[in-house]
Amino acid sequence: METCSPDQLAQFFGANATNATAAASYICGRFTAVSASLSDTSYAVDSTYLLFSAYLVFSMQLGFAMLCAGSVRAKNTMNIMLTNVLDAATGGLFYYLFGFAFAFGSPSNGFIGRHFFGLKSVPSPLFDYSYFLYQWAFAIAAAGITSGSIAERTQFVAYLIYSSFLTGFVYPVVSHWFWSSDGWASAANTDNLLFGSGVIDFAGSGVVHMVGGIAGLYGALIEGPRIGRFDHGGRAVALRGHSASLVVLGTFLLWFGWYGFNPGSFVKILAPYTTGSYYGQWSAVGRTAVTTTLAGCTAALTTLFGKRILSGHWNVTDVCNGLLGGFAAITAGCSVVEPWAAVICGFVAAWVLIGCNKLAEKVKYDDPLEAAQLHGGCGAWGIIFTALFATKKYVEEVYPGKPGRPHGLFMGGGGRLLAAHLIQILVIIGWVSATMGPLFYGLHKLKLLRISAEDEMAGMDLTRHGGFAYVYHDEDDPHKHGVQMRRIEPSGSS
Amino acid sequence: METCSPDQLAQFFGANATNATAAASYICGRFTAVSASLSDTSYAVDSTYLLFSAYLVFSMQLGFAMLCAGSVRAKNTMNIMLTNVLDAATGGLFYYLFGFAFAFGSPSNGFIGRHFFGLKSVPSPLFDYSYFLYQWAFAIAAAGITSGSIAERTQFVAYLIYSSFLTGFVYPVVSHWFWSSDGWASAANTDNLLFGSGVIDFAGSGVVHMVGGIAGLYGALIEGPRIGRFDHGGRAVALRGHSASLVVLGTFLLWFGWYGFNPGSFVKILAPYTTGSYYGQWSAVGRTAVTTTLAGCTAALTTLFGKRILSGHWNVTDVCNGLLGGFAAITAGCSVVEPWAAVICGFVAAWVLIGCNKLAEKVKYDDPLEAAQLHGGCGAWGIIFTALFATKKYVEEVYPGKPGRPHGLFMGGGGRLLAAHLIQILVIIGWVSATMGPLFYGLHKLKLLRISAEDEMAGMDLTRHGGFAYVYHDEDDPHKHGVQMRRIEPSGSS
Amino acid sequence: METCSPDQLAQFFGANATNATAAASYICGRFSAVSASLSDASYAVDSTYLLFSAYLVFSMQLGFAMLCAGSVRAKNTMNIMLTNVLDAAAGGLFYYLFGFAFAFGSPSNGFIGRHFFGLKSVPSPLFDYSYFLYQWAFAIAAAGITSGSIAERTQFVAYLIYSSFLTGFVYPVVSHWFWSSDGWASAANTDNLLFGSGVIDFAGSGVVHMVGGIAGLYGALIEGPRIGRFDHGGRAVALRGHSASLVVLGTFLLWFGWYGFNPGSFVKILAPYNTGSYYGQWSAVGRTAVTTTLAGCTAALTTLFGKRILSGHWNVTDVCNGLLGGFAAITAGCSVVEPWAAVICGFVAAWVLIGCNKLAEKVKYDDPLEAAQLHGGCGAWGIIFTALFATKKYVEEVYPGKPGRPHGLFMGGGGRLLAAHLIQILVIIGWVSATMGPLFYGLHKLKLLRISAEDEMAGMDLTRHGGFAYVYHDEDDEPHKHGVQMRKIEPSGSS
Repeated sequence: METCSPDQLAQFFGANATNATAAASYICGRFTAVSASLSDTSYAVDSTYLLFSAYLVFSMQLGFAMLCAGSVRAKNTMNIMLTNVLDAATGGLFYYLFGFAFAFGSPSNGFIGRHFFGLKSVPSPLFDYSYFLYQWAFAIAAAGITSGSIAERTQFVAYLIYSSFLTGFVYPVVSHWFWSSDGWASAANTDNLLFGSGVIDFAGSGVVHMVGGIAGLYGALIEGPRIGRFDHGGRAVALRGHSASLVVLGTFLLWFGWYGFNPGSFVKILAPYTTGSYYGQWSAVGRTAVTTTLAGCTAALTTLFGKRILSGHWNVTDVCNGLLGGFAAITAGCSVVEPWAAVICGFVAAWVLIGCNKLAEKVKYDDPLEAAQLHGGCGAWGIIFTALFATKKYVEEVYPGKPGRPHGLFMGGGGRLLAAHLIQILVIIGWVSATMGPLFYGLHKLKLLRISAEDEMAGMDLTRHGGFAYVYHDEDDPHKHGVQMRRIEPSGSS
Repeated sequence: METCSPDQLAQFFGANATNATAAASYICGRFTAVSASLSDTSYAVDSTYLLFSAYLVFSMQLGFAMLCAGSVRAKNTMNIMLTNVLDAATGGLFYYLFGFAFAFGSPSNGFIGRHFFGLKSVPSPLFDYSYFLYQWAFAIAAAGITSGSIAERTQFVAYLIYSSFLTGFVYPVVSHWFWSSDGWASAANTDNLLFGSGVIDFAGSGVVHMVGGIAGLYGALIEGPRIGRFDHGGRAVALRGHSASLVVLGTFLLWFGWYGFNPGSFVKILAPYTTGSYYGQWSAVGRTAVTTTLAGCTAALTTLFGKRILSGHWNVTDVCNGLLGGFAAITAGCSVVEPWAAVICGFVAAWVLIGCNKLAEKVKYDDPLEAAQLHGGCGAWGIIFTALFATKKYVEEVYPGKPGRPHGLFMGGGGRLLAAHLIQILVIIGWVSATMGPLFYGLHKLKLLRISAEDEMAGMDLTRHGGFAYVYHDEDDPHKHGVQMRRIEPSGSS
Repeated sequence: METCSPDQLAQFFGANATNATAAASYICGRFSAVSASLSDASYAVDSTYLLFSAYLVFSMQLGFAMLCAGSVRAKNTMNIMLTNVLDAAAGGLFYYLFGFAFAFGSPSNGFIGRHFFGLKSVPSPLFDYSYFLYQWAFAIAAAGITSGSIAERTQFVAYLIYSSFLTGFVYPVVSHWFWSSDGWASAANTDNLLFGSGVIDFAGSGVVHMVGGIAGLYGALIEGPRIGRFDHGGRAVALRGHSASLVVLGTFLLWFGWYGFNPGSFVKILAPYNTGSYYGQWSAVGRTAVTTTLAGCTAALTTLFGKRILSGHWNVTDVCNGLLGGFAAITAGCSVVEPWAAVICGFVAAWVLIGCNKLAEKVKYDDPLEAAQLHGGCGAWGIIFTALFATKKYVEEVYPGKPGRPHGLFMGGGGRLLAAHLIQILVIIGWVSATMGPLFYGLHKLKLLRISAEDEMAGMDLTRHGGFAYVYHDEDDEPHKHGVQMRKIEPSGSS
């Protein structure tokens, strides 16, 4: 808001006014006070928006925990849930100590940040605590993805090591490249844009989902499939998760949290595009929530009918995975595409996931949660999708300060955005391969990666985590309940 | 906010000021800038409020899924959860394509809307994306209610058909009548109010809950009770749900989501009643949350003691249903009644539900989730309750622009509101009967509605959805766990 | 915001302006309109913030329900979940009728409030409905804590009585002491601060967690351990909960809700520390969320490795309890300590919890959810921690209007805050002992407290609550049927 200048106003009043200067400075004093409270208000509004978005993103960790728990066999439930709790816990410490610094420690070079270790000199005019919290919730999501791929057969120590490494170093560096204003491929790095465009990975189809998925891919590849996943004939045998209820619970919680993940990535909601108009960033935020919803819904329906034709079942766990695939795909472009494009995004994502799963089975790749296929495959599709369907208007609104920047190929925006996004896919694959690959391989060589066959058969809960996760009947006569229940039934909840 | 007029101000300064016009326009320029940023702020605040309310309402879908899953037998869990996931997914697409247009496509006639198909020309000064998202979350809630009534015995295809029809046409039309500014019975249709009053169904006891409940009623009536629900002697046999934990989880999630459902229906929170005062719409929003809470709490306690006397048990699932009945009842009047009235509302709602259940048993009506009784019965009571207890002050604050409009009968507001509300109940019953009744009957005739007796005995999960929802023990020796557990117990979590 | 005075402005314009008064009043009229809308905006923003925080705190009740359900044996699941639902329901009515009045009914004496019964004359300039909702969510949390300690062996009637009493009277009085501006030990009672400092229990390590924990302690002590918890040799036998998934679900939901519990306790987010700057209460709110997170994370990791060494297992339920212990501890000081201090807080909290559990086992105290150890023990540590690490800057920002007030001992703030906090611990223990102790003892004497041994063996769900919570297999088909069919259809399953 333009500031009020006493001198200028005094001139207007001129000499005739008894005390023009005083009048002018008096009036302008009021105006300064007003704009100060307006700035206070906008800080409060944006912080409220960002904090509650961060809480939603955090709830995705609960979603991952339930999804993973339901998708593994009962004998490994404690193990997988512990890993999910620790993703959040270790993530919190490591991201606080240096993860955030590596990711957003500008001013810095294009490769890695170097300020704000341990939140030193935060809050600053650039970053407030709420921003750290929001980014932390993103970081642990990436680790949560990976833990799914290597579930049911990985030593707990190995898990602790890769998780800290991923959250504390691998992921932060990637997010620095694409999200920090200094990042070499960031769309915010306006004075030096990659291909004059930069990468538009708005909420992290690549930065979060591909990173997590590919990390999982290496882990799962190196330790190999679970015992019994492929029979002697090499035919795939489904090792069904132990609770579809937990899978659905987890999926819905992830859906819920995604409303913090995608629309929340605007960070600010009080940002007019043309001040005083009904249309501003608040509308873009709402549009992002809508595109997210539509992509997921379409992917779910496509999977439903697709799998019905292929497998003959109406399968709820597949529908849940399809839904999540749609979300993972729309994440990159959610803010810069039209709602109708989101429908296309979801439709293709569903088939990408189905294809990846077929491929995984063919190459005998075992991923208990389909995490690599889902987050890796659909994430990659999402990056390409954005480069094809990003609209000019939205790109310039969401990434301002550089009119006429490239947008989606199919929208007549030329191929430079697509080029940048292909580069993104390549460098993410390269970087994760160069860091997580050797890590998992080293752990493998050191016999720290995979558990023993006996442990795997017995289940890690019994051998490592102090017991089975469920005790539905006391040790004494298991039939007792059944009997008593039948007796009291008529007076039950009717 | 009154705008600043340079001419007028210039006159005040008069000729003596060196440049009165310049001074005046300068000052007014500042003021215009200020009111512009104030309008930006209010858009941002209201959008934040509406979006997060929409997220809460969405979380009710998770609540429905868990509530339904826990209330059916284990062998049908996958089926019911799939329907809940698809309520959200199909609902998303259909409501995007035409549902929202039918409901809010004004300017239009009083019966059905006709703009904004596929969100065309949204955002407009009237509707932003966030409003669509919020209304979508409402639409899928209605479908979620119905799926409970026809659980455990309905063909999946039949479910897909009615769900799309309900979310895409039946529900939107009803919401147009009572919520769109063009609706023939809407309280916002100020120049042509039904009985000079219009229907005050603030958050949808009728529009959402009765519609969903009555649709379920027809479905359940036409396909008849589950096998074994009534024995040869005609005595009711409780077919207990398989997991009370899921029921409680779902209930609490619905409670959580209801804070988006009822207070969120204000759509705007930054709306002063007298500007500059501490009392404004933000207080009304808080009051709505309080009335909602009190109604539910009272209903829960009433049910607790009521069922204790009737059945001799302290039954948690009944308490949960009673709680939800209280919420369904207060939904219509939550914003226009005093907190003490909410207590009355909840108390009666609990008895209404108990009565409806007794009646349902007498007429051998089987509703696995008591959805028709709960949402239909308590919803209808809520509509009447509003017509009795709506206070003058609150009605005029929440529905402004028409002072002296009728309010609650017991509050001295005359009977016209009651008359309008009785009309509402009748037309909703009529409309749903005229649309969903024939649909279900047609499906029934086409043998598409009910599954075969064999499928029903075996459970739909095994026959249609690829397997049982739970696998707590591997195929090999089931006693293993028990034994090993006992062995390691002493070192367990103590 | 300073108001605009027409007279003053008119003088400035002076006689020459054709109509100085009109001009001045015109301009000032615009300004008052502006500040009016600014005040509207701030009410709306703060209400939005407070309401959604209240919703988050409410979700902790769901967290408690799932945590309790998972931590008890399957045969008592319905019972414990019912108690959790009723904590919220009964709490809602009693807190509406008089709980809120006792807690915040100022003007009043320092001991108990006396206005706003049944929300009479709310909203007032001081309190809006959203504030009541937020405080209600806190009140039911306290009751939720207690129900964990006495789980699996308490009569339902006894539960109903103590729950109403705790939510309606015991807890509100304590919250009045430390949170109401009239409270004798409140940090907001600026003209009469205890030791010139008052107690800084920002979000209630003492007011909520210690109260709930100690109430549970008395209940559990008086009715004694569950049958089989300690064998004939007196060795402790773990009575494992029936579902670790529910435990983890509950823990994460509590974590989620704690973001409403701690940062939400600011009540207002639109409060500049110096207007126009990027640093204001919104930053403090964010910092509070960060300290909360770090304390919990550190406690979880400490517990993980600590228990690994002690018990040889990587135990998820213990990690969950450690995590919650860290949260309970940071709750008091979350808004006035640096993030690095939160790490210390969490680290110590984990060991406090482990120690309390060892002690509980030694004295044969049985608490199915470790509620007394966790909320009582870690809560007490949190109170002391705050008195040691509260920083001057943050204390003066969060509790304004009294510069130079005492802060953390280790931060050079002197011992007066610590003294006040030790007083707090003592009075809370005293008050809860004086109220809940006799109540539980009376119920015990009246044979209303503990269920019969038969009921306890059979499980309360079957004897009192209409049946077992889970039915995974129908009565008709033998349990192997599923397994068989499953194996048959597996290849086409979700692959």
